[in-house]
Amino acid sequence: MFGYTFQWNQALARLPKMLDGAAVTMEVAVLSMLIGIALAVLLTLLRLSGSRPLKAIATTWVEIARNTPALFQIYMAHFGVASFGIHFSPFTSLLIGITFNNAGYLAENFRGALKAIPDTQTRAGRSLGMSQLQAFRYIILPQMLRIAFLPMTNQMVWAVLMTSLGVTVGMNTDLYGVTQDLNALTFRTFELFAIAAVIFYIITKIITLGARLIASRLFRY
Amino acid sequence: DKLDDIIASGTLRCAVVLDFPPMGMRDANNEPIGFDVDYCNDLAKALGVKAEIVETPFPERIPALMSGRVDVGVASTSDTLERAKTVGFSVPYFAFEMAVTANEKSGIKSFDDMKGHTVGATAGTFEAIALEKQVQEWGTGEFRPYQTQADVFLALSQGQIDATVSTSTVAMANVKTGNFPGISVVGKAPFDTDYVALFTNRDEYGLINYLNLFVNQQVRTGRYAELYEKWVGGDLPSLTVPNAYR
Amino acid sequence: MIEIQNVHKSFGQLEVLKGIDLTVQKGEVVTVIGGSGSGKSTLLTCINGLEPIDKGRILVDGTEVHAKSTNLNKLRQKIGIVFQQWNAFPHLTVLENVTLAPRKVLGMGKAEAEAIAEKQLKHVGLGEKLSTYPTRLSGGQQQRMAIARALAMSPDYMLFDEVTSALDPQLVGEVLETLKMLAEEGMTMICVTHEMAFARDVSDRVAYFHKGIMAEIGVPEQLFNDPQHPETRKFLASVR
Amino acid sequence: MIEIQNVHKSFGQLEVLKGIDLTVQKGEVVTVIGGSGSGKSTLLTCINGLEPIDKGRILVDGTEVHAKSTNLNKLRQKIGIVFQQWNAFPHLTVLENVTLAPRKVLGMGKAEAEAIAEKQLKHVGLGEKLSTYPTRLSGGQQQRMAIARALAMSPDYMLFDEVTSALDPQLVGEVLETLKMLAEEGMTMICVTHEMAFARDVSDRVAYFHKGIMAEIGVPEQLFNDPQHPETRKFLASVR
Amino acid sequence: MFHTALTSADLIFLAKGAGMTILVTAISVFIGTLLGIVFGVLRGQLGPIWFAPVTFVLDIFRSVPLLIQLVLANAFVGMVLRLHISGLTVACMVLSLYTAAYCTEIVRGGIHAVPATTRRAARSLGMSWLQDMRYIVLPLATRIALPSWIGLALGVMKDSALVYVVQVTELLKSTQILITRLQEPLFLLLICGAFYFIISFPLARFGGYLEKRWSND
Ligand SMILES: Nc1ncnc2c1ncn2[C@@H]1O[C@H](COP(=O)(O)OP(=O)(O)OP(=O)(O)O)[C@@H](O)[C@H]1O
Ligand SMILES: Nc1ncnc2c1ncn2[C@@H]1O[C@H](COP(=O)(O)OP(=O)(O)OP(=O)(O)O)[C@@H](O)[C@H]1O
Ligand SMILES: [Mg+2]
Ligand SMILES: [Mg+2]
Repeated sequence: MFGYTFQWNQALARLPKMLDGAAVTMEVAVLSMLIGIALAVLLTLLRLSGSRPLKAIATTWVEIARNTPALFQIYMAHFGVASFGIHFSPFTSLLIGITFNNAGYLAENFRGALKAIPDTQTRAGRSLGMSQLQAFRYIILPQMLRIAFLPMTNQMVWAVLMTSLGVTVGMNTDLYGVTQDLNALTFRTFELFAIAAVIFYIITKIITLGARLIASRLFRY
Repeated sequence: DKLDDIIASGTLRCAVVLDFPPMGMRDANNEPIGFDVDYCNDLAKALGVKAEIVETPFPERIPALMSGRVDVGVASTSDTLERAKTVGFSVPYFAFEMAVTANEKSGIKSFDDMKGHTVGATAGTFEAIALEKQVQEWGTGEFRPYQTQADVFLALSQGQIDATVSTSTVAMANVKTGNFPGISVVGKAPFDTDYVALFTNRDEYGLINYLNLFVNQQVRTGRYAELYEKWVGGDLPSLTVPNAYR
Repeated sequence: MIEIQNVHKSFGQLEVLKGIDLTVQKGEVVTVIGGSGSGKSTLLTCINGLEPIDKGRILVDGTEVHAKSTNLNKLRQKIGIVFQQWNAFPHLTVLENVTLAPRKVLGMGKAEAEAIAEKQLKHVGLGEKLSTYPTRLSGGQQQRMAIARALAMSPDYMLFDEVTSALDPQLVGEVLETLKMLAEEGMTMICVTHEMAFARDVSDRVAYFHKGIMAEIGVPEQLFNDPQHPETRKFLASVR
Repeated sequence: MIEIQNVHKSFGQLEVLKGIDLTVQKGEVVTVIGGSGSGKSTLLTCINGLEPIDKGRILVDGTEVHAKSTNLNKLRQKIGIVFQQWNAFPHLTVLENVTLAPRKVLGMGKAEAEAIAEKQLKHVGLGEKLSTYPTRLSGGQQQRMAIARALAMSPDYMLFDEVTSALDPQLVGEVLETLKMLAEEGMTMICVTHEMAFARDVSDRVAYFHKGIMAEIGVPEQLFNDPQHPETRKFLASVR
Repeated sequence: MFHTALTSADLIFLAKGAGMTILVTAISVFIGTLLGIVFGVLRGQLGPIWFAPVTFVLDIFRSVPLLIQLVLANAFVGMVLRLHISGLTVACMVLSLYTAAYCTEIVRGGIHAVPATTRRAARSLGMSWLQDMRYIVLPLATRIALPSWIGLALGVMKDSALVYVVQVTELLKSTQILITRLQEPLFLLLICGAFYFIISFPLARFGGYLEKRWSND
């Protein structure tokens, strides 16, 4: 039917290597999410703070993250900042790029979620003697994370997909990087990338299903 | 067969990589020039047809051939056995020596000095594959493949990597541009010579046969030496392997 | 003792409190009535320092609430407040709602906090609902939970701001019963309310607010049966 | 004339209409009363073909509504319907709400459609609100607009489905007045309602629905004063 | 402030790259939106079960890195189908479907948000399905969907930075080429980032403004 002979076994023989790559991909994605969430909470706090310069820093971060390509952010983290003599390994550059992106998008989600929480909640906490920070930590934050849970799941999926951009900064241990290396060896472009696509698809499905499971466990109210 | 088709159509379409000086590049007027370009023109002349240069980046070479966008690849393609499962190679028409280029700050003076350093090369090339293997053998240091030759030299001049292995021709050409301050070619890499071959579809025996004879004729008539002198210069690498048929 | 002395408070152009003077003795129950926007809620939020004031001062057991040196978080531990809108923390169970502040603010251990919480929840009639989430509770139950939550901090004073206004009529009774019980136990309370019968029954004194001024204050019999101020008369006529 | 003959209708397992027979003459006003879920709304949506039926047939001026060959869009032009929920088109002004169908469905010119629309809007007392957006209207005004919108198609029949149920009590009157006016002008109407006084005043006949069956039908005096069916008696007792 | 070797010819080169970015985005968003509307409406008509196969296929476009989609499409078209198709075409095809995958959800959500009772009212005035769609659903759904759609279009613009893998020289690739020649990575990257930002930021703000305005009334 096609003028091309598929050689799936050739490509499938490399599956173990690709799965190793998938593990690295997950490692980057999970790390970037964990750090990203922490930073996003921090950015949210900065944006809530009365201080103008702090607000400006947070807003700038969020807007740059949301309004420039992720590829640009990652490329910048490697080749851009190197102009200041700061060198990051490909892994670190990729992690920084994705984390920067995650934090920006998540901070925006958190802001939307905060709007949905009435400020009487903080008042109620404060009048029980809690400090501003305690009220945020114990009352606002958990509710915010719940409202933002679905967007967070989507961001996690994007984080996984974004790891594929690591090749532009010399990353070759993640799933995409491994696949590209194998392709250079064998020229079985279609088969190899098709397998990579399937692995990515499965990963994202596991994430969305897992998130649903976690949500049903975590949010019983 | 394809050979007939080419002669009948009156044009030979060659896949050439144009960001790989001096094998393929563009002059000030954006016209393709380089060793591979001349080689394609010679081939067309031998066939009695017109040459058409199709710019094809490294990863695009095989898809371009498969989709029939080109007839022959004259694209500095290493003739590995893996790849030969997919395309048909002629006998080698060129051979690269591998050279080490280092950032002067790194203090690397030879191939062996690279041990323990962060090194890089263009993803998917012969030298990248060999260098990555070497780094693994050394067991220390780090290997980074970048997407383009340009990124490799950018990373090298920024000091993100300390050294790279590339074909000596490319290394010379890049250092000569002056675009990358602080780097210099420091020696040869003891890798196998990288023989590169013309390629076409695997089952086009007639054409492959013709290509083999053409390469042979280029050497016999001295045209190979002439082109080498024009684009590269220096000692003419031998295209034959002692005690081997091909 | 809560001493409110010549308190003025504006929101932007709008002067909401125009010099309020009021002293509430230990064990006393004072109800505050008055038209919408007369500044009743604002006064309560000033007493526990949620809002700054512009002039005058408020002393709680001799500590000036709005002095710079006052540790407000500490002060608020002895002033419980319950608002009109139910402010249950929706992500916590009823028990967790009540133990949160004792644990995080007072640094109580889990077991101790839960013992206190259970006691207070039983007190307000929610002993069966410990592990329910507030969204499953009726409005009246949520308000009673909010009261238990405030009581769990063992406050010396309780402020109630129209705690029954947002409730369906059939739920009002259960909450008022709870307040009555507290009053009978001797808690010092300031209750803003629209429930005149409750005010008459429970209060030691009733204050009538009108446009930022405390127009009149007196024992219930006097204020309800023989109001002095013409605005008080108008108001009482309108709510009957 | 609307002829409903042995109409059956189920949603999945649930049989909602279990053989309804009813003929409404030109100029007649029939009100339908009955408990929640008895199938009143369903019957109306079957009459103008918004819902398919399982058995029986419905004829409007001799045209079978659920026949394959029937052009429903055409048929619906002569049957106006107004629902319980206000169904204003929020992106259009009051005038545009009313002119939309005449222009797009009947192909009327703008001027002509607006003339008709203004007439109908004045008729229902919204002559002043032509360029207002519906979100600015009260619920009662929105319902009257919906009536004008249906009337602008010059329907021969009007179906009303509890048009006052979602309204605040003080707005009910103005809408019922409008219906009364229509009835007096001789419009053929089927009104589903919970307003017994209205049903008694305006209807030629009143039908009582019970669990998908038309348990009883008769002139208002008879049905309200001397109900035959035990369920009717129960129902009337409950709503009084 | 900066001393740069950037020439006006280089600026034109960058502008061309930017033009390519905008071209690819415009084509893909246009086709993708049309497809998204068709799919979104179809999904509403057919119901989730009958539409499941399409949902599955569209979901793939949201679950696989765009880079892989591009490489695969290119390999498939070139090596398997052996069609002579330019990289630009492949890029637009992939990005269109990518857009369609997200747009379908947006359209579905928009239509879903139009109350069934409002549509019923339209139909009972004698409007046909098409008239209902045209005069009632379209304007109402647009209000709901437009802010997300703007976000999607901007997302596609940013993601179009990846089409370099199929040999389309768009803005970021042009920047990389210039970096090779001029060796001023930071400066050039800043120009490139500023370009994306200048297009994206105001539009994103506008989307946010619309969302706020329309959610109020
Ligand atoms: N945070 C605020 N910012 C601006 N104005 C406010 C604020 N809080 C209250 N106000 C205004 O202050 C005035 C008094 O409000 P307050 O809530 O104290 O009245 P109230 O007596 O409690 O009325 P109600 O019986 O309606 O609760 C009102 O006009 C109100 O609009
Ligand atoms: N689209 C539908 N799908 C499934 N069930 C429906 C649907 N519409 C109505 N029903 C069910 O059919 C039954 C009759 O509904 P209908 O709306 O006709 O009752 P009704 O007499 O109008 O009641 P009410 O006075 O509450 O409006 C109810 O049990 C309802 O749940
Ligand atoms: Mg108040
Ligand atoms: Mg009904």
